[in-house]
Amino acid sequence: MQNDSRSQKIVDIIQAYARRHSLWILAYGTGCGAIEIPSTMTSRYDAERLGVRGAATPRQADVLLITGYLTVKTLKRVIRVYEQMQSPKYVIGFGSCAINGGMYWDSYNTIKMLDQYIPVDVYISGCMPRPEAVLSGFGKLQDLIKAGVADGPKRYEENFDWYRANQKKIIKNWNFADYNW
Amino acid sequence: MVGSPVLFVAIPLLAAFLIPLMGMIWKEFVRIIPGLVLAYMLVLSVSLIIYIQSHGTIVEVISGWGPPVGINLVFSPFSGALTTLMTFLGLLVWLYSHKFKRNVDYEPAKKYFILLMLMVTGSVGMVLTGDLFNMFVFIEIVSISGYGLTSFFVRRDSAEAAFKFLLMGAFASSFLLIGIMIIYTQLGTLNMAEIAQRMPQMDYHMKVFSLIFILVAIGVEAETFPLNGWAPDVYTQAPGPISAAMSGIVVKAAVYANIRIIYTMYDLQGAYEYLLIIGLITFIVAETAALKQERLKRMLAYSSIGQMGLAMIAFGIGTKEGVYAALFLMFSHAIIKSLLFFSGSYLVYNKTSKYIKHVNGMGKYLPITAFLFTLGAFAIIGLPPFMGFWSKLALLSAAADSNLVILVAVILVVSIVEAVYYLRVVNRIFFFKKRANTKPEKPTINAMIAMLSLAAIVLVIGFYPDLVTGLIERAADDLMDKGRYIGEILSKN
Amino acid sequence: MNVIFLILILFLVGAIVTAFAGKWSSLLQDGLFILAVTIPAVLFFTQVEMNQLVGWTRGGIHLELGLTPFSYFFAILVLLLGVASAIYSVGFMHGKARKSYYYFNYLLTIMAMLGILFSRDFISFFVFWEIMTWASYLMVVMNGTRTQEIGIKYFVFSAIGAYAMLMAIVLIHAQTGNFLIQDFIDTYPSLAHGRQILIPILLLVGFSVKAAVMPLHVWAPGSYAYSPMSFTSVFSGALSKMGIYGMVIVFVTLLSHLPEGGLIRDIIAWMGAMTAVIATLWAIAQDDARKLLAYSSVGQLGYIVIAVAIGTPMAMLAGLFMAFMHGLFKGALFMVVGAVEKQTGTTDFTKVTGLIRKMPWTFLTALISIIALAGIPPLGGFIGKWMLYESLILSDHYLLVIVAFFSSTAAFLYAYKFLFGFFLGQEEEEWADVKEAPITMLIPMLALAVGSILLGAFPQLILKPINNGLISLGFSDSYGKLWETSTLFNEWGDKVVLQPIIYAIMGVFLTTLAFTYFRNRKRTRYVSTKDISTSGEIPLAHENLTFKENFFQPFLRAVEPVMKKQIDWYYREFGAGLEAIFNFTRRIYSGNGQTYALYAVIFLIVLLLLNGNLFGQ
Amino acid sequence: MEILQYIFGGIITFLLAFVVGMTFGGTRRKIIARIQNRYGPPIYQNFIDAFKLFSKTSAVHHGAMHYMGPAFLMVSSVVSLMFIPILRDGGWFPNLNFHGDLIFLLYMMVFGSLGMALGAGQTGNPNSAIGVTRGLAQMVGYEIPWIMALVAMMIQFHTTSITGLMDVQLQSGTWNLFASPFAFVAAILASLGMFRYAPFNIVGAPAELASGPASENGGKYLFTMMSSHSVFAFVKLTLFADLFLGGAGNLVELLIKTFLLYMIPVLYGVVNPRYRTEQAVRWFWGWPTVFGIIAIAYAVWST
Amino acid sequence: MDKGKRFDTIRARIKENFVLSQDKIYADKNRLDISVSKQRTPAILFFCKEQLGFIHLMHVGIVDWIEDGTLELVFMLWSPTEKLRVYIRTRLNRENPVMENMDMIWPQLNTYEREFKEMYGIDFKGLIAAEEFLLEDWDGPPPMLRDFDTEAYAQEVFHTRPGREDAQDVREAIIKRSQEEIPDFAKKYSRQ
Repeated sequence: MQNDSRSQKIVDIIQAYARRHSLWILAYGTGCGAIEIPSTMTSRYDAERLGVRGAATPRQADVLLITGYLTVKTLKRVIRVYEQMQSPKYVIGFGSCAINGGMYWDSYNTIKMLDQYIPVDVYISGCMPRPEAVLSGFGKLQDLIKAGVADGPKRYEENFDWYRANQKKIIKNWNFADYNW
Repeated sequence: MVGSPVLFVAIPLLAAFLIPLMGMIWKEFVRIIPGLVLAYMLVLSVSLIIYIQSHGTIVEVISGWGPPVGINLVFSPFSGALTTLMTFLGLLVWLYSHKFKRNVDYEPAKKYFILLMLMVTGSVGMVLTGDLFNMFVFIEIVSISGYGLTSFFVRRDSAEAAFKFLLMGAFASSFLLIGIMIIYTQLGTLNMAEIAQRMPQMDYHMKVFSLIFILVAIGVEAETFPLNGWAPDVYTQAPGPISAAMSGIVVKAAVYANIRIIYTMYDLQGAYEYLLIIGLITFIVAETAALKQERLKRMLAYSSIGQMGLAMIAFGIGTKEGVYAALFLMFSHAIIKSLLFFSGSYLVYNKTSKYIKHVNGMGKYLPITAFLFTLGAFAIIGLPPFMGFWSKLALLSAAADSNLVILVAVILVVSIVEAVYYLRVVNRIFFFKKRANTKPEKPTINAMIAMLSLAAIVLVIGFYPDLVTGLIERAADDLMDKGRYIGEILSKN
Repeated sequence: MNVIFLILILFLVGAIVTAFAGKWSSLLQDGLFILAVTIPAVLFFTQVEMNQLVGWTRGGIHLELGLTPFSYFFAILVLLLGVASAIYSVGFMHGKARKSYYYFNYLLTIMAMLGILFSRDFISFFVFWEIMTWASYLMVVMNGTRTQEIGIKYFVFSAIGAYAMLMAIVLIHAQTGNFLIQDFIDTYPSLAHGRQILIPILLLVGFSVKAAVMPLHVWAPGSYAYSPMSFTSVFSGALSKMGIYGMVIVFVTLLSHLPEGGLIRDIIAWMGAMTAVIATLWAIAQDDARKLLAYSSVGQLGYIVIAVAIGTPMAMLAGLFMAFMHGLFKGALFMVVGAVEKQTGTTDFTKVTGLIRKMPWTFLTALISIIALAGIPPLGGFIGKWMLYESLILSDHYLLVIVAFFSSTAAFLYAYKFLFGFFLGQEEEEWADVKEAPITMLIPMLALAVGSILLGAFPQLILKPINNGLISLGFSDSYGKLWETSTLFNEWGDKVVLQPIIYAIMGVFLTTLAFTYFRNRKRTRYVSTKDISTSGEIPLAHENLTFKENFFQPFLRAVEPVMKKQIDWYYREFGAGLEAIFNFTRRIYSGNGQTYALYAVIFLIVLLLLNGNLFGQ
Repeated sequence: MEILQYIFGGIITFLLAFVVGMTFGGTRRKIIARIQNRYGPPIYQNFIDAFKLFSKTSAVHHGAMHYMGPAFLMVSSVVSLMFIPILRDGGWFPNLNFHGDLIFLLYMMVFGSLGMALGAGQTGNPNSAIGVTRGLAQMVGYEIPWIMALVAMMIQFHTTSITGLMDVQLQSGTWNLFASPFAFVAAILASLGMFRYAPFNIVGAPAELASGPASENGGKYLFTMMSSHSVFAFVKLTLFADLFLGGAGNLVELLIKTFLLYMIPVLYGVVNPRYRTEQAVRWFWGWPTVFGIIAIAYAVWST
Repeated sequence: MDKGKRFDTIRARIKENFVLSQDKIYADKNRLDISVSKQRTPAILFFCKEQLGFIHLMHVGIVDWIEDGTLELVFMLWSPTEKLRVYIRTRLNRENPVMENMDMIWPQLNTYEREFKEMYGIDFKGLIAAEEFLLEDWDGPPPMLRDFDTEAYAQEVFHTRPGREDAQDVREAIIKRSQEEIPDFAKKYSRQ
């Protein structure tokens, strides 16, 4: 393929279409939100008709679904998983715990704002959000992809130092390797 | 003629008497004289062998009484070959024990060499004599010197072994005497040639009885199956070189006597089958018994018995090929087993118990000795290209030619057992860790020369068997030709 | 002096000189060692004339040496592996104990193998056979581990084989009066029927031991595993083929005259098939590379035995071609194990992992050889397998096809285990500073691997010598027929079409795909093997995530009933029983003088009682 | 010119195989969805997924074998495809079939799996290795009935070539499905394992092994794997159609036959849970093998 | 046998073996409560397990008696043969909570001890813990002690999202609707 701008444009359109209609999710089921995923995926709401489908490992996934609160301990894992995912990749924060800590607002080991640590594209509010809300969240993500503003990896890359500083602020023993971002 | 066969008996006997006398002059004479005597005997026998090739068998009449009345000594290709072998081994035993006995006091050394000389005298005499009663006398000489040498290390076990030997020897003597008595009463002669000539006249039952008594008697010395109980003990307890001499010299002489009696004196076909069966049983029992032995020299003793069993099988086949194989087996066994006894003695040198486990790891400390033992083991298993292979091949070939397929199979199967116990020792020598309480002892230079010369023979004959096959073939011809033997002796009249 | 003698004597002298040269200089010793292998090899390929007989006499026995086209083919294998492994040995034995011992036995083994191939009479055949046996025995026990068990087992089985052969030889001598092979072959059709059956069976037993056919194979796994790897590549690659060599001669020259020949062939073929299956299953269960390859060797020899036992023209070609291929790839694989052992000190799969980036060339050798072993197109292994199946189907041995195919499929399991075990998987801290094997070890390995590829593209390079050899044995010209029956080797001039086509397609697609990936090369970055999906868990540097233990547990569970008892077990019980009996015979010698005296008296009495029957009238 | 035609034909064949394989995959997803009372993704969903995977912008690799693993898989599919007769009379779809190509195909099919397995191995992911061992075990399992079926046909029709078997069917006028029904049953039962759909999806086993060998492969690797699996499915289906259903005279016939054949593993899988590995292996050594033996006996009897 | 009698026997047996002068023993319907000093705890636990058949460690509770300046550990044992419970209480100094490691008596005690160590800062002498148990990367004070101010800690460490302007306090809204007083204990948490 040449670097022809017109053909590139067509390719871009197809790419965007493919990306938003094939969202393979990696559900990081930390809290009570994990229970909403099955009902979203199965017969009643059937997210697969939108191209949403479970992925087994971070390498294959497009969307990281954080379904609930994250403790310091789990945040470590989430960061690792996020960094293992391959661009383009999206993050959906799921439920009020991911947004502002929710009922764990004063907990000594639950993070309050997910987007301080990894770039979040869509938050789905609710405690917990029902499958309808989840589906609408996916719809929102598709819109964002179409608009070209779901550029998490780019933000992460650009503000990497800031993200890393935030992460390191609460993860005191940064004992896993930096995977040459 | 360079010398007389009489010298073979006279000189060592004289030396035996001279050793203590000369020892009074200079102690070293005790150690030197036997060597000189044996060397002379070796030269003599070789030259006689060369002589008889052109001039035929020498029959030496003693003190003018011609056969069948007097005693005669026969140096035929058969007995000559054995004599050469024996004197050669005797020389090597002397060479080996010359320094071996250096750390032994003068008195024991004196006794040792006197008895060794007597042993050689008796063995050579057994082979050379043409008179049955004379043979009895020589057997007694050998036995008595054997008792003495067995108990050379004055220990409880040695004494016990010597006593067993004595016990069996006594039985053997009396049986032999009975056998000779029967023959003498029936035929009125003790000359072997004349006995052979007159044998057809003898009453069948008397013939069989006499043969049985003689076979059982000589069977004791020749280590045939139920009569060889003394052998393992004696071999274990006697000094290493004496074990070699026992298996290389004494037993060979006894087998010779056995064969001479069956082949020449008697005309019973069943005797061959007897040899075959008893040889086979001896072989199987000895080899299988050797497998589970815990002492090295005892194991070698059983192996020795087994090899003698093989030789008897070969004689029992009764064809010329069989005799050839048997003689080849005896020759190679004498050489190889001496090598094994010589080197094995050093591998378990300073342990009175001589357990097999004491050879562990000796390959690192005594590389040459260990190598020579390995060579001997490989040779006696019958691995080509060593000497043992050719003799075993001759045996199997002879058996197969006589259509004894089962015999071939049995011999081969039992040979596997033999291979197993030898290789177990070899593995121990080279690949096990040395036990903490064993101290390797370096062989003296004499012993080394003795072992190396044996090893050289094993290798050279292995690569070039033609060196001895001609000689053995002539000896076999000689044994098979009964009429000529009788004729040659009786013509000396 | 004839050049055949010269070659053998050069080996012998070389062995002795090399063994003693170590006293002065290690380097000199290495040099002499390589010279001692290469000079005779060069002499062999340049000076030895085909079908020329040299006779001489030993111990009153007429002996003959000479080279036939059939043994020429095996000699190629022996010398190829011999030289390659010799060069490898220099690197492998560097700094190891018992170097002189090793060189001595190595040269003797090669000499003995060549001697076997030169032998035109049974005695020199047997002599060289036994030299080969004890020299290789000394190699098996060289490491000093489990000598009493492995070494003795090897020797006992070799002795069973050798003595069976010796028995056959003396029986032959009884029939023909001499030991010449050709004379026997000529007189064979006129022998009594019993002998006609007995002699080939005894010979086959002898050869089956070296070819590790089923009930006689139990020595092989241990012996292959415990001898030094550099020697095992010859041991498994070439030495075991001596059994095949003998078998083929027996099949072609003797059994073809026998009415029951077909039955015996079928039995042997089935024994080979069982060997292939059982050995493959056991290979899968191994956790030690040496043992895995050892069992694999037994299994592969099983195929070869199937092929040569079937004995149709194509099967014979297939068997011998597979024999050659097996020499190449198994030789290389044992060298790989040796290299890994040299660099890491262990051959245990559960310990060593992730060497691919440390030892890339070794891995490449292993990869190519494993592909050849598994019989995956387009390497040479496939051609052998293809010919085997084709010939089995054409000769209506359908069940054998299934059995052979099953074990060939099961071979993928251990093939993968081998590659995965050493080279793939997590890269561990423990092996972080492992270096690539020295160049002297790499070159022979890679040369053998290249040989596998070469024979994949141009199988006729070796099929023609095989065919010439078979013709010289009195076999029909099967090479020409191959073109008629099959288009796999569709001939364009003298080229093989199919294989290049496959190579071409594979090449094109691999390049395309590689290009596609490399276009985005800057976005494709290397990450360590710790950076894997572990459900978020973060493996620490010392944690080993590699899956190694019970590698094929589910499969082994499925085949558990077959593998409950090894044949080994029966032999062990049998051996234990024998030893118990022998212990009893030992008790006969009670050590008690009275008993012995009693024996003497009883013996006398028995003889006297028996006298009439004993000596006959 | 002939060569050019071959190359062009090869490309066409590849595209056909790709499209058909992908569409069949999408159909399968749809069917499964409908059986589960879902609406399901569109039939072309697989194309979208594939394109998305292809357009992933970043990729990592764990080393050369990981990098090449999916490529090996692709090469294996393509080479196998080249040796499969697509239509009876060839036409636009040339093939390189030859005498004895069945055996060749059997081995060629393994090549890719083994290459992929090596790639999976180098990732160091324990799940990958476990998946590989399971896959290999299962392969040994289904290979027995499969070989029995093939051998039965070889006995019956005395040929080891695919075109040969097709010619036999053309001449006799009956499909091998009827001429050797037991072989067909055995082969179809074996094909359940070959397609690795439930209950034999023990290799990928999403909930246990995190997709097994593929677990470290994303983006383009996964794209390559996916497309070669699709091509491979087409290869297998066409092979079955050729062997048992008399091949196809034209494309429509081919599509119908392959689709029907494809439905067997799909529908069997939908209603079954997953076996354990040894259960799967033993399953193949149960009834399928019995059918294989019957097939051989029938073949021997009928010739 | 009557339950009370069985308690008496157990109590008697414990008393036989342990001098419980400063410890008090009392029994209610179902359980025997024993308070012992921390030095004697391992011995009495072992005794109960080996001699009295209380082989099952049901649970280990901990109470932070901030007023007394002590931490109380409650070992709850169960005897499957007697069908009785024994509670063994021991108190540690809150300022310097040190105790012997006891996981050789019940291996599962190891888990409790690791948790107490992280959450309450109790130092079990000789406890071998492979790694951090619940609180990874924690360098603050033991968070379960009552004087640990979790809200302040959270404010300090985590980024908090500012609330919405129209956000209401849930309790206040409820109170406003139901016309009830806020209970005293809850006042602290109300946004005044």
